Amino acid sequence: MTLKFVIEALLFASQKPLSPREIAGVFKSAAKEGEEDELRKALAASREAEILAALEELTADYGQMNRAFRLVEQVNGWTLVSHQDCGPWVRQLFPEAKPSRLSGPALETLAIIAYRQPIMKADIEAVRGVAVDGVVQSLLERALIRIGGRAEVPGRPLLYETTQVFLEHFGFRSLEELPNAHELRRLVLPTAAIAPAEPPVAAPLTASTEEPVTEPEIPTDGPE
Amino acid sequence: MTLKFVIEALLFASQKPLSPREIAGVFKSAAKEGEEDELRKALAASREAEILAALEELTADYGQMNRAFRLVEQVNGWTLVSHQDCGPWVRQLFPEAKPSRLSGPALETLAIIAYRQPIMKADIEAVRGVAVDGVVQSLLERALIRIGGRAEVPGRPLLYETTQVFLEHFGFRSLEELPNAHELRRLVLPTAAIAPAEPPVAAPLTASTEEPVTEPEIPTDGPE
Amino acid sequence: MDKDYKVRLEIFEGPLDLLLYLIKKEEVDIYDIPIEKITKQYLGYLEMFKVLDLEVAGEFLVMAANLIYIKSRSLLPVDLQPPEEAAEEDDPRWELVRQLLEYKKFKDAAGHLQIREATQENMFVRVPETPELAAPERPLGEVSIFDLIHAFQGVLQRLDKKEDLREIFEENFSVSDKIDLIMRLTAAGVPLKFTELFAQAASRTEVVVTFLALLELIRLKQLRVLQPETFGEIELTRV
Repeated sequence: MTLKFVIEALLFASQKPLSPREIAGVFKSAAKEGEEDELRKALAASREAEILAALEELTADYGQMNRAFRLVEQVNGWTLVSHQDCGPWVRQLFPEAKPSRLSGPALETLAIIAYRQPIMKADIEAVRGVAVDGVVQSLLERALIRIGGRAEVPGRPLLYETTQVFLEHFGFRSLEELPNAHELRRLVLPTAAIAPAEPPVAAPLTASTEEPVTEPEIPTDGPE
Repeated sequence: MTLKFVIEALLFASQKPLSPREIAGVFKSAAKEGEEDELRKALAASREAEILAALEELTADYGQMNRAFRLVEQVNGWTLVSHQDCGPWVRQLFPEAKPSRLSGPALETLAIIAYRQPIMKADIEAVRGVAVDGVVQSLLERALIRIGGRAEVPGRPLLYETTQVFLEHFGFRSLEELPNAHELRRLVLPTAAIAPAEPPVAAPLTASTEEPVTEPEIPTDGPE
Repeated sequence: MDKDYKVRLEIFEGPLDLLLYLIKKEEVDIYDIPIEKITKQYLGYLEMFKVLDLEVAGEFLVMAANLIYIKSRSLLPVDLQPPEEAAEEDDPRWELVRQLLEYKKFKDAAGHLQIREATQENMFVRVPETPELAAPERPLGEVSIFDLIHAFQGVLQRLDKKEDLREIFEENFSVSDKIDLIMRLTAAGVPLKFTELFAQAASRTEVVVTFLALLELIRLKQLRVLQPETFGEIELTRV
């Protein structure tokens, strides 16, 4: 029985992602339980780097075997997931999970926060052109975003940023994994008028659309 | 993508054992969701026998691959389990779950009930040669056995039978899987002195999944 | 051993268990038990339990009496033994042998159960977390904001090659102009390819403004964005 074999069993039975550190902890406590056992002693001596190497080997194994599951590293550890192509069927096992789909406006708002965090509500509204109170509230409730501080502008409005739940929800390990994170963060977007930055690139949205687009005005109050 | 591939993903993601019938149900509801999809339609046409064959193929696959997990059929469906050799380590993930092994007397009593159910206490005692009140009580408390009715003999004593928890505890799919079931069920048992010429007829409180064991028994004197 | 403490006898599960143990230890034939020898040993064990101050269940004493009875009967001359119908059952040991055999079978069955229990105890059923299926789910073929941004970024990158990263602020594009343009381009009901929309854009600024116009039209539900194939070309159509 090898390190890799035991790690596979652990990943298999675990109800949450496992980090190399947690796996090392498992080896240590199993060795404490059976001190005379050679294999337990040997595994307890595994370094985290070795465990990580075994995890990477397993990831490669599953890829090659063309099986309906994958080993992926998430923000809080490694976990086995079913293949994304099987989503339409796997989803049927969790009928209660269906209503938790994010709405279009929520997704848009989340995208803006993700790329421009920390960001105040007025700036989100400047980009989206509509009030976002309801959407921000629902994102907060889902713990996809959180309050990350206050902006150093008049009124000291709250700043929003994404959370670990956000990363897990989309399967990112870090914000660096956001598509084109680097480029998009530098993109000049419209900001609320109070921002002392460069003039916004986009001209006011005064087009012939039915819905009036509220242009952000001079010092808006941050969320209370 | 094949039937086997999708079934593997389902087993992988499911939080409970899956029967071929449930898998067929998943295929049907996925097809309802996306009616134009050819693959969904094709899978929805799978018969339960085909699904069962795929499950058996997967079981064989995992055995051959020498991996740290197995596919097993339990009383309520098919489920993935970690390899038994890895138990000492996997157990560390569940520190609150202490192994609850049955005592010798409990195992003996349970074996007698399992093979001869429904059975009254006096008949268990006739085989074991000792009183079993305490043991029967603790088996009832652990839900490994239950009261299945009353024997149609003077005093109408309670009859005991095993439960689904019993099957799960020992990993049996059904009572047919008990070792030497055929031979042991037909044993002529020493029975308690009160037993009439006829074997006790179960008056089930709940529907028994097993046929009552019927074989002629010669009334014999049990040890007093 | 502490005198005040009575140890419940757990070594043998009952008198039958002790008898089986003795038969095995003495390597005697269970069908032809040397009753005198086994009885002597059995009583010896009971004596030992007493010396050790172990609590002995009543059943052990009942069996002792039974053994002594069988022994006394087998010692009688044949013509003094009580008559029995079947010759086979003449042997006073028969009932005991039958009982031992039955008990042994269930004791063995209990042993099988114990092995199974130990195996089961080491196998852990996979109970995964509820998978995160909810988020990326969207109607077939429609794309998310991330896909859009991704596509947008592709346009910017292509532009960067031509344009040398200059930002031309004095250019006179407004989002409303671009909204008008997109509405005109999609008026015929023909899908407009995402790359085509940006093909004429001359500067980075124009691309940004065009993109913001696009977002606004999607938000106002004037446009539908479709991606017929995964990673394929994104198309825009009028709602």
